Amino acid sequence: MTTKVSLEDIDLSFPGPAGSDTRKVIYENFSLQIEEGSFTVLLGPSGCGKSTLLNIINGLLKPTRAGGIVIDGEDLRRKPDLSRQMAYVFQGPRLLRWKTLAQNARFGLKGLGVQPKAKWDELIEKYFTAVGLRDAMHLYPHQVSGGMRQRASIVRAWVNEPQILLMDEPFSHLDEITAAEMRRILIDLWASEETKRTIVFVTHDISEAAQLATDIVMLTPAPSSICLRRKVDLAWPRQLDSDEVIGLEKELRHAFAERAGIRF
Amino acid sequence: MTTKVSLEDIDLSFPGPAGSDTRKVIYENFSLQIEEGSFTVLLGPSGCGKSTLLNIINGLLKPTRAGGIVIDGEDLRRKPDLSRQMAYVFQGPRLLRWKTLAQNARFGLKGLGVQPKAKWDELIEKYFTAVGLRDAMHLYPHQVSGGMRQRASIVRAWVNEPQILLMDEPFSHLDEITAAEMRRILIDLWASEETKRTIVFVTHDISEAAQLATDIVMLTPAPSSICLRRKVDLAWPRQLDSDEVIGLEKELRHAFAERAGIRF
Amino acid sequence: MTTMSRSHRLLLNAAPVVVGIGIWWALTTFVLVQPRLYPTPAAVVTEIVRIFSNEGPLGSTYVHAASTLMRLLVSWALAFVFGTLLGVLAGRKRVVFDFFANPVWIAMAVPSVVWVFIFLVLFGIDNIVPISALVMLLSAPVFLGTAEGVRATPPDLVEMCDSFHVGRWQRLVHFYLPSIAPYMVANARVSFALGIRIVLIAEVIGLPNGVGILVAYWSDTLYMAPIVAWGIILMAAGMAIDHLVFAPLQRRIRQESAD
Amino acid sequence: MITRLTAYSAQIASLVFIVIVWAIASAVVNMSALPSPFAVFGTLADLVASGRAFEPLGNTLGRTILGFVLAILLGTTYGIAAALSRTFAELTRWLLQIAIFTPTLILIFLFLISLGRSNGTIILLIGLVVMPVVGTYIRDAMGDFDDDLSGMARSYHVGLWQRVTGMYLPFLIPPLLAAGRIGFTLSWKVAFLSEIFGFPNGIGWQVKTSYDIYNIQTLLAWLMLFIIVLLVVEQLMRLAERTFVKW
Amino acid sequence: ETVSMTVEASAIPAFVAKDRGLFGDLDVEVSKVGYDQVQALLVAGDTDVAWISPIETVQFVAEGSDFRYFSTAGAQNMYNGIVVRADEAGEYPNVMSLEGKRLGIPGFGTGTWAAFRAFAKAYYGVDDPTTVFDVVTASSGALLALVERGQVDAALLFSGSSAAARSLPQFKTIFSFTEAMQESAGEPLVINGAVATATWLEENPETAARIVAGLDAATRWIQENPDAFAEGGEYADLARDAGWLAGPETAETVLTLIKEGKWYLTSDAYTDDWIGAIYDLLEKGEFVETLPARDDAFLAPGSLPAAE
Ligand SMILES: Nc1ncnc2c1ncn2[C@@H]1O[C@H](COP(=O)(O)OP(=O)(O)OP(=O)(O)O)[C@@H](O)[C@H]1O
Ligand SMILES: Nc1ncnc2c1ncn2[C@@H]1O[C@H](COP(=O)(O)OP(=O)(O)OP(=O)(O)O)[C@@H](O)[C@H]1O
Ligand SMILES: [Mg+2]
Ligand SMILES: [Mg+2]
Repeated sequence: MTTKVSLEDIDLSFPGPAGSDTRKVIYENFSLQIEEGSFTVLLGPSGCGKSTLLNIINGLLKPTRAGGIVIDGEDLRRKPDLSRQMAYVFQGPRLLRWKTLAQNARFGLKGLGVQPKAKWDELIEKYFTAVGLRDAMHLYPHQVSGGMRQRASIVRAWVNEPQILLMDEPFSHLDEITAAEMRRILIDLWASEETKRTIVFVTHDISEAAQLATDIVMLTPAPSSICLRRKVDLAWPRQLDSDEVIGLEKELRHAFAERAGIRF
Repeated sequence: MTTKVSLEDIDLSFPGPAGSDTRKVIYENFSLQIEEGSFTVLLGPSGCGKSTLLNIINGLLKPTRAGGIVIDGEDLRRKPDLSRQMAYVFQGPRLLRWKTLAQNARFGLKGLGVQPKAKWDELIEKYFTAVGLRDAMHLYPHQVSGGMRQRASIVRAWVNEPQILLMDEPFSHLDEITAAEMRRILIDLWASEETKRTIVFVTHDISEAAQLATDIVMLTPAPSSICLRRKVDLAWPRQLDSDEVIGLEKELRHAFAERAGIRF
Repeated sequence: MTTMSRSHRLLLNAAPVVVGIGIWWALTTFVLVQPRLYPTPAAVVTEIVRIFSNEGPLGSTYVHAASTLMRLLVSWALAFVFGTLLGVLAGRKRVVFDFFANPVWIAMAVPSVVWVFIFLVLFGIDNIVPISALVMLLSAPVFLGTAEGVRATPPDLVEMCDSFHVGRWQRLVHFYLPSIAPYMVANARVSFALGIRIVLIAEVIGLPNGVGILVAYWSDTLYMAPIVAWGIILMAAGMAIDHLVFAPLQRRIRQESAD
Repeated sequence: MITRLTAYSAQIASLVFIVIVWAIASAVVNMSALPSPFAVFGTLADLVASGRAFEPLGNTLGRTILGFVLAILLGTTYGIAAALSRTFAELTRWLLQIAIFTPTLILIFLFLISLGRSNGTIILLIGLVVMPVVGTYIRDAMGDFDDDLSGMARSYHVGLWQRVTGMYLPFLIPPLLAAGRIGFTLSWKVAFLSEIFGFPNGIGWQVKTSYDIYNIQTLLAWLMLFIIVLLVVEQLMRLAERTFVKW
Repeated sequence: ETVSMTVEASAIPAFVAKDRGLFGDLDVEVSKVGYDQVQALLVAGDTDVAWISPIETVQFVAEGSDFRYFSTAGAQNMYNGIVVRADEAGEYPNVMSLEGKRLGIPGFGTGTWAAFRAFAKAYYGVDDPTTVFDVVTASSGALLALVERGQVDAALLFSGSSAAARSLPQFKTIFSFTEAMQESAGEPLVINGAVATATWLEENPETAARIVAGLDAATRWIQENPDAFAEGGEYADLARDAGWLAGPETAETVLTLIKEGKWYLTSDAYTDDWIGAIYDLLEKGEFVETLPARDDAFLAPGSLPAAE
């Protein structure tokens, strides 16, 4: 198995509250390898640095001190174009309010520029239909519900059918049925024959993690380190009430409470 | 049991896509009674009108056509001050970016004006500590994670210890442990001896519904109607893996898929 | 964004200005040799020195400068208060905006000279003339900017305020003002600059004192050097105030509202 | 539709109010310094009916519009460039400040004398005077641009052209409309002032000659012509706002 | 080649000469600008012939310019002067009766004020008018309003506004430059006239002569056809720009003066006596510290070749 994304000795801290001189350390000497073709799920308590990690992989946040981000064996800082093969679903929808949902997706397509222009309309239609927004794709963001906005922002990433897909709590505002359907499409996309796609997926929902992951990475509260890392070797579609899935959930829940849990 | 909030024959529609003259009907002849002291959970597919319903109850959206919103037996339109006894946790955090988390909570306290001023500091401290944000309460929204912002917006509502608490997917960005803790505090607040509080709670998470509700209301896709309404007679704390809770979840999941389910 | 060293920044700031002065010098020394109309940089500097040593026609230069400054400050402050208050109202209620839209538009578009023409025949020679003309002109952009800012406040936050029954005053002070603070500082900045630019025009037409009278004097006798000198002094004063007062203010507000 | 109607009546109400105040004041004062609105509108009707109104109006309006377009183009380009490139912002910082703070009167004087009295001079002058106002407005509005969205654009490698046309310009439409309003009036004023201070045609010149001979009635008639044109422009701006700002 | 001639709106003979082809085959480009701009353009060398007052020409020459006033052809009589309210005119028989009163002037840098100072010194022995009158400045249009409203007792006016004041019933002119000079020296004083640089005149004497001839012809034509300048006439637009048609009374006054030949002069008035009268005034009025030689400011009458 080759490594697709590799973080090597990352340091990252944020300025503390205004006035104080202290910095809040999020990562110190942090390393993480993500394998090509894996579906890696990041778990961790709220505020531990999951979104921050995706931002680092995407090249949006630069680690404070040296330490490398290596994509396909090359340094991201030296070749920022490497991140063109990534599409990112942010924690908030981040839609342009002056564009319809479909135009927002188009905006991302034009930006990354990995899909041939001739296919854009077809792709947009396909994915909006898939997520159940066919009828709403020509509405403006303020005209649709929170969950619909979230789905539109997912479509913006999916239409690129990217090599690396970064997703930050993408289904958090969706009802179970919609979310289940979305997961099914996501797995299809990931497993599609042509290429080996890599997915890095942040969630706070342990059963979602158990349903999707081939790799699980669990983080501790900041300063963050990896407190659990395991492979999951189950086929799809996974049965929610199968023993393996329930067993995995239990294990994760336990680990989470023990090692990543936060004390109030 | 007395009725606390009563919607009577509500009509509501939104303008369709720009250019077209059609309107999207969300509610037509819709009625709903919410009992005093109940913990009513609203379930329904994404985009069906759950947030819209909370906005109507809070008086933020006016139904298109006549039809009343009655609080404590009095018409909300004639006495808008009735909504002072409500505090609303919105679907997004909606924090003022120029105020710290604590100042944001204070802003809500001042607004509703139901708590004596002398108690403000104490209340703010108490609830921020409860949700695990004691150390972060003097940070600005952009300095904290998505889940922390969400918790701060919950505190802004809770500090008012309101008669009616409206919550729209409040725990959607929280990890399981944090969410479980939040639910525990919420139940405490709801069950506190002094007053009978009424909670209207929107979620898309069926097991969360099963853990919290005394009353469940399930909506169909827009134009919305109630497709399931039942009481839940279980004590707290409910065991996640008790037969009753699992049975309830199964029932809800089934109803949801059957009656509220959406076809892609 | 990469941070630049202070000296590097100053270098970048000053370079084009230095080049500009060089071109000015070359033009007036070699091409347009007519010191009365096209003064050289040196001639202008001499005039600036004379102005600062309180030399000049029509009495004390300092008295003229002081009265101009006073007029500018008074009218700017009045305009800012009026413009902001009406602007907040208008940003919230479309009807208020519609009611004021045309008068504001007129107030702003009619040049200061014309206001002065009209006020002068109505009120006679009085300080109220340039001040009211300036207030007219300066409050209009403040009004529009504020209304714009208020309207740009995110509707979901307005809804939040409604939901929490946030009162009038609190809403103004803690919600509208901070959310339009960047607009307000920008307004203050813009209207002050505008004021500096047009205070002269308001004075040229008719007042017993003020820099405008001096400029009119020099323009009547066709000497450009003192006029350019006054232009540079006013410009420098404007830039200094902008630099020392408004810029730090704007930086602070931006920081506080940073995303 | 109903809201459109109330909007129009509110807009008209203020104008009616002003005219009424004016009529009463002129009746009270009763001197040539304040002619009654009826007399003024009578003169205006004469100007229009005899066709004498159009040449000065055309002169002033033509210069204003050309100068304004120049200023908007320069200002928007500057504003976006300054928001995007730190070096550019620093290079132009002092120049812009100088342009902002130089008294207009002095600029008019210098330009008319050194570049000659041509339409080109005035258009250039308008462009130069109005550009920094539009430019700072746009630059500052760009500073308010949502960081989350910028992050999104970077993540999707959205190119410069795309970012400008797809994100910044639409985001800038409301501030551009506001800047447009301010910029247009400013352009108009510069054209007008140049006419008053030495360019012998256009409405400014007419106003100045009427004033010199103490004919306030004609002065106000020209002014009314000018105001009516402005109100038409304002309505056009509103139309633009309704067409462009849908979100 | 073309001759450029820059004038202000009141120089109607120049426009008429151009329009009626009175300059013959000489190609004259006549452009109209504001009063102040005329001087600036001549100083800047942007025009060949400009329209400037003889008094200011002397001032420029004293300051080192090589300007020459070369003819009174088409020059306008200087009715500029002091105006009071008609109902108080009885109290002010002459300028000195305004002592201690409030006098509005158009600006301390203006030629009108400079001329008034010379007059005050030469005729009334007043060193500094500001010590005798309570002087305030305002633009000319405002001055009339101020007089009407009683905010000033009298106003010193120039060009268009003095013509307006002459004819408006609520005002009365109690002093005008040309009448005062006519009375004491027997010569009129004019607002303006043709001025060029000495160099240009030396190089183009023929051209200058033809310009003078054209302006003379135009002036005579104007005197014979005053109706062309009335409302509806051929040149009503020119008259309107010059402020003659501001009201029926103004038009009446100006057209009458034109008919009587008192509004515009021809080159016949340009004599040694006329120049002498001006020099006399400037000398007694201590107008500038050292007066330039006459020939440096005024082209000697008769020195232009006769135009064919
Ligand atoms: N301002 C608006 N203009 C037009 N349509 C709107 C507007 N606001 C909401 N809608 C429509 O109303 C419907 C209900 O929206 P609402 O936000 O209530 O959904 P919801 O049930 O809360 O969904 P979710 O679970 O995704 O948040 C949606 O289909 C949406 O498109
Ligand atoms: N711009 C910033 N300035 C200061 N601190 C920041 C900033 N951005 C993030 N942080 C801090 O970094 C930590 C990690 O933030 P991050 O958004 O990565 O959390 P997360 O794991 O995604 O949490 P959640 O599940 O709640 O979204 C938080 O404690 C937050 O306070
Ligand atoms: Mg996060
Ligand atoms: Mg919702």
